[in-house]
Amino acid sequence: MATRSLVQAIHDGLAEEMRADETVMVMGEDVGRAGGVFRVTEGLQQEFGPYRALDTPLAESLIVGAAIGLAANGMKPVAEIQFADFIPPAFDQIVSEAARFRYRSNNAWNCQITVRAPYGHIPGGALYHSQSVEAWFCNVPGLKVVAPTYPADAKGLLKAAIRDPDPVIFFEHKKAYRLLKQEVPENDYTVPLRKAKVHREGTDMTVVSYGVMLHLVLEAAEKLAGEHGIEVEVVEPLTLYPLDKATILESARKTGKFLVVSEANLEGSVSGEIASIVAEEAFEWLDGPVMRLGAPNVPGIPFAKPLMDWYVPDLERIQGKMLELARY
Amino acid sequence: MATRSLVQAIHDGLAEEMRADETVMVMGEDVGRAGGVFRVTEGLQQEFGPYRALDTPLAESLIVGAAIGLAANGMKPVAEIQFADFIPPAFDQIVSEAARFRYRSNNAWNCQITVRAPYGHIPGGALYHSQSVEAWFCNVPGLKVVAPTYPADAKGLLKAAIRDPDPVIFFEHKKAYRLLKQEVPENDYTVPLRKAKVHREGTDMTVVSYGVMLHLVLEAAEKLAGEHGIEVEVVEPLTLYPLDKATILESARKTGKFLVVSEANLEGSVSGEIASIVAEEAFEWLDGPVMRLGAPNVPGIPFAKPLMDWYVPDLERIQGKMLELARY
Amino acid sequence: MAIRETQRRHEALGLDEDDLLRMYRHMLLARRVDERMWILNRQGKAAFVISCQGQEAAQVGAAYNLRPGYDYVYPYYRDAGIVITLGMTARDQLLSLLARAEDPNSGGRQMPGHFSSRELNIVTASAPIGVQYPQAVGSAMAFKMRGEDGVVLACGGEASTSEGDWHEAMNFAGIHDLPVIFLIQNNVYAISVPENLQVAGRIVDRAAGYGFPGVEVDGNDVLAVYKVAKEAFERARRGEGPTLIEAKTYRMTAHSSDDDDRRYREREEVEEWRKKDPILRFKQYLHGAGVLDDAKEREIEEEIRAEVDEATEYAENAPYADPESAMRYVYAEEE
Amino acid sequence: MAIRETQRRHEALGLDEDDLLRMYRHMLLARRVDERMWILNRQGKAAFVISCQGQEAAQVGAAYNLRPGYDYVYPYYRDAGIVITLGMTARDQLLSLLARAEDPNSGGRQMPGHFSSRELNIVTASAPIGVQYPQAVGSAMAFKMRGEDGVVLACGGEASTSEGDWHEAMNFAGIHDLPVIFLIQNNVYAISVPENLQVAGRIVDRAAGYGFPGVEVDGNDVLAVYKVAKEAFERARRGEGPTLIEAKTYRMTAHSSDDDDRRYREREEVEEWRKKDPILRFKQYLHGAGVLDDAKEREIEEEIRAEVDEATEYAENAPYADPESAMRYVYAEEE
Ligand SMILES: Cc1ncc(C[n+]2csc(CCOP(=O)(O)OP(=O)(O)O)c2C)c(N)n1
Ligand SMILES: Cc1ncc(C[n+]2csc(CCOP(=O)(O)OP(=O)(O)O)c2C)c(N)n1
Ligand SMILES: [Mg+2]
Ligand SMILES: [Mg+2]
Repeated sequence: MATRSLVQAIHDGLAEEMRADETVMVMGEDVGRAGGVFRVTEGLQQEFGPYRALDTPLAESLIVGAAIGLAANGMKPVAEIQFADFIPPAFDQIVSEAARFRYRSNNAWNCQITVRAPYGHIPGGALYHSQSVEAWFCNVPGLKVVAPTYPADAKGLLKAAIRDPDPVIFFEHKKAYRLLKQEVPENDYTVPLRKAKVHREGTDMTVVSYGVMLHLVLEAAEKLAGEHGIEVEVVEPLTLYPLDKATILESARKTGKFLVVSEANLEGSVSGEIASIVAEEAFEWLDGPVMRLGAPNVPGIPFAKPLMDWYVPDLERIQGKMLELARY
Repeated sequence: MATRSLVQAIHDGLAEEMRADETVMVMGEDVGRAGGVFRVTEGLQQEFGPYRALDTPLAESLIVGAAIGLAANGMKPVAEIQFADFIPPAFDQIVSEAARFRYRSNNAWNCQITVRAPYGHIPGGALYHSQSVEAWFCNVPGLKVVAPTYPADAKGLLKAAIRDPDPVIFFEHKKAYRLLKQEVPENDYTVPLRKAKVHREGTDMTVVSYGVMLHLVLEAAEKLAGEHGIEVEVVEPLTLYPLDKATILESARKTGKFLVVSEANLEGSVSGEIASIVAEEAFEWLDGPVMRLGAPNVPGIPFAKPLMDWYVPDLERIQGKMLELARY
Repeated sequence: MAIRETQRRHEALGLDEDDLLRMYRHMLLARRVDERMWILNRQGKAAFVISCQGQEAAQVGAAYNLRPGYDYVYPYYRDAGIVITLGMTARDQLLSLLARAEDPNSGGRQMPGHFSSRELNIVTASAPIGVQYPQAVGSAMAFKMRGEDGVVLACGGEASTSEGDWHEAMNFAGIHDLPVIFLIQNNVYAISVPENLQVAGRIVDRAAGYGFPGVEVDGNDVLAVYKVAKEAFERARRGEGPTLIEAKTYRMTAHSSDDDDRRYREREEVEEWRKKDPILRFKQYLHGAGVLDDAKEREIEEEIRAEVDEATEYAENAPYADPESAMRYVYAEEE
Repeated sequence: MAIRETQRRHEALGLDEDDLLRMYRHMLLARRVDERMWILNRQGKAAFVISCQGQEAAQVGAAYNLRPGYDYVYPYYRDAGIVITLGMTARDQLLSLLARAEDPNSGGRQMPGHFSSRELNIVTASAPIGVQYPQAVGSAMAFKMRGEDGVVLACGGEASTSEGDWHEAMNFAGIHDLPVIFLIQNNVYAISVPENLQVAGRIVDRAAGYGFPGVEVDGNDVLAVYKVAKEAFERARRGEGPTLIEAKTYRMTAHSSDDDDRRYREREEVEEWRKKDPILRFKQYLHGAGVLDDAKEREIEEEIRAEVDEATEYAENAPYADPESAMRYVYAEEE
């Protein structure tokens, strides 16, 4: 075991996969010589050369499109989009192409690519370096959308993603990159795709969350236990699409109270899908409304710090919402 | 009053707005000389010339981007995306740009454009001429997403969209284009954005639907009334984003049973948002689970007719689901 | 005299009579299948037709340089001539037209013209225009990384060059001297939009801006296309990088069976181009070169008609996929 | 002799001494504001800095041709020199840097460098690279449709030409002979990625492929830039269509305050380019031309320093917007 931050764990996962399989490569803007703007790919070009750690032109559609073509011809590319905010130019290649290679060719072709994208709010990030854009991809069959929070999960999921024969969109929360360190196994392991994780068992309510909000939810859960004797079960989807309905429903049916917390602007976010699954399939078990907490429906997180702080749900608001549901 | 199909009503709405305001223009692939592949813009180039009915190159990002720039310099462009399936190349211009002009400039700039896109299944349409892609835009503050079904609503909403100072994405169901005719007012009128419509009053359950599915839902509602004495309230959102929560909630609270039907692949569709609003804010009134009916989670509607027919919810399945909920 | 000159033309290209007849057959088969598809459409049996008619020379001339199953190909929806040259059959085309389970492209899931063959390295195609180009340069990069001499052929109409994807791919190809050939079939129209509203300047001139050669060629002259493509393939195999080929041609049919081209182009123009029909032209060459005579011509026509008849019958009788099979292959299935 | 020659240079361009001093002031103000921003960043007062240093000549030389509030401008994030030439002040820059409510660009919502002014026709800018180009040609089309002689200036770094949007806009501009000028400031790097991995061939050569002129210019020579831009503006105003200008220059700072350029470029290279500093160069010209002497130079420095000091103090004391104001202006508000 080694103690690793999220950014280190992802780096290690990449490096290990590249060592183990010479068809694995990374590509994107600044990922080569400079080692990535977040330093996720640091050292990879030195170790694997300028092609397997490829500095691409500033062209996201090309990055994903070329990754698809590389995969069609025997490679396993991990394409980096420098910020999730800049994934829209690659949207067509992801949703119309990568997601459909297998289906449209009736299983003859597949598309083994991983697209990594740092997302989420970060001080100074503002409208175009802070977004949580995962919902765009969570209505696109053929894709898997992964958003881990903890280093060990992230490494195992990244390895699973790279080895998965279908395309995986891999969201990494920028603010979580260096937020904490964790023991991360050094032996080869994967964490399964399409499986949610119960971080904390509880009987009084279920809270589903991911990213930096998950950290706050877990903190709030401890507080609620200590201060109010309320035991909260905390579930992290890990794969946001397709959702692991079984785990979510099992928890909802057990606790009877259900809340989803994410930092995405609320209307149309993944929280809606999670909530509606519960509303439909755990209805008989519900002791209160299915609640959601998210960011306001504005086009982006403002640059000015007071505005950003106001925009993103904080511990107090999360705890308040949990109490509201507990007391319902 | 004149009897008009959906495609005619939209044509008329465009022509009238262009006559009334010389800054209104249409642009897109084949919209000029040929009058559009669905003939929505027929005759407009003859009447308004090659610029106000502009045949653009095959470049959707350009189409929307240029529309934004035209709007920034005094025009009111209505950009056509030939099929909603081909909107992804314009995704960045829509979600990162048009949606944010006002917000990011602190109200100094606005972006008065309308983006029209024919969507939905149609025989022979297959994977790339049949999609219901509205959910992609229903998590993007700054946009309004409109999807009318009936000719008179469509004309009034299109006029409202063109006159609205902010960007509106206007989805038109291809199969509804010529499905029926309706009396459409000839005087100038608008239908308000952001307001849902109750098509049919009922006390036993609420069904929310839009597009061709709405036609089937209304048919099923009549059958249920006749055959089972079940009175279904049918609500059409008209604006899919931001949703008219008040109308939806009022109906849900009145009937206590709630179903959403759309032809989009279910997971991550707009149905989730609608259902979760009800699950959260009408919980106390609910007499049964919040149900959803949609298309299966596969990457597109197959070309072979038997597969297409199987894919899209039909009258029988819709009626079955409604009965299931009624009997709950 | 005329004969000797034309002979010199194909001989100079290293093509023998068998080659010429094979090319002719490919072109003719593509044409006859296409004509049959329109008939089936008019009969209400086929929901959608999109044609290669008029572009067979550009397609076969270029594709004749491919090594099937080794080089990679990204055809566009009119490229029946390319996939037939690679080995697809009339039956394959008809199965696809009628959306039967056995359709090798997609099992009836996709519209006709969305070609795919894992064995032939025909990468599964789709409808969004231009998406193939970044993919094509990616596949070319893989060849380069492995030090193989594979070449990627990336195809599209003139309007496909208007999409950003085309440019991004051209740039990447130029930066890394990738073994890729961009074959643009400029058939003057994009549905209704004429070239002058589609393309600023000349497509062929764009290559220079990316630092590699661009060649314009008469797309209705199969040998001319073969020649420039051959040079491009050799260049690519030598590791010298990409080539852009602009084949000037004409779409002889409406855009598709859903289109009515009388709305936007004059009949006279279409008739003018009919005279330049690439099959007619190649036939004249073959007659002139003594490779074809009337008897042989009829014989080939007969063979092809039989092939198309058989294919039609087979396809009409072939079953659709099970409706529930629409759920399959969204993701890899567990073994 | 030296004096006469240099005089001839600006005189030939129709610039008088006032023009020269104005240009010099704009360049110097842009530089001094930029330097101040880095200091505030190091002091922990400013979250993010993105610099114009090294590119002031390209910016001011081009922008000096604009008619503020009439022509349209799509600047990119380094274009402090352009917006200052148009009339933005040091105070505006500092308010933006410190994200205060009064920031004219966005009220503190956007990062610094995302310029916007309704009055000056500076169209609200954003972070995604390349999106401005299709918008710019749209604005140019509006001028053309109304028969006005307005010109649109569309700006970006060399890497912005790699995005599809750039190409789509170039093509549209060429098709319709639009009054738009593409000003590409080629500063050799895109964050860490050097030009040779970014651009195939030469950017300037691309214009020919779209049927309009491309001009390369020494981007560190303000008069040279002014000259080619002047010709481009005149061309556009005469209705003769677009021009592409590639200004060769260098990014003298790291990409931004978040970047450490020692990871990817040699100090020697940076030092070499420091010697070609466009402000130094213009200063020498002005001394040579007798427009500037040491006293005048110091005077201007003093004035500018005072302006920047005042701006800093003002901005530091200016309030943030109300947090809840983050909810406003998603859509038009009812009056
Ligand atoms: C991204 C996208 N936009 C629009 C369309 C609709 N469409 C299909 S073919 C076509 C014209 C293509 O013209 P061109 O590239 O010249 O090829 P041609 O059909 O003339 O051979 C259009 C607009 C599409 N398929 N994809
Ligand atoms: C679409 C998009 N992708 C990536 C980025 C991140 N990014 C910001 S600036 C930059 C480099 C731009 O280089 P260039 O265009 O040469 O301008 P320069 O900064 O050198 O002036 C990158 C990659 C972005 N802002 N937008
Ligand atoms: Mg064409
Ligand atoms: Mg640069």
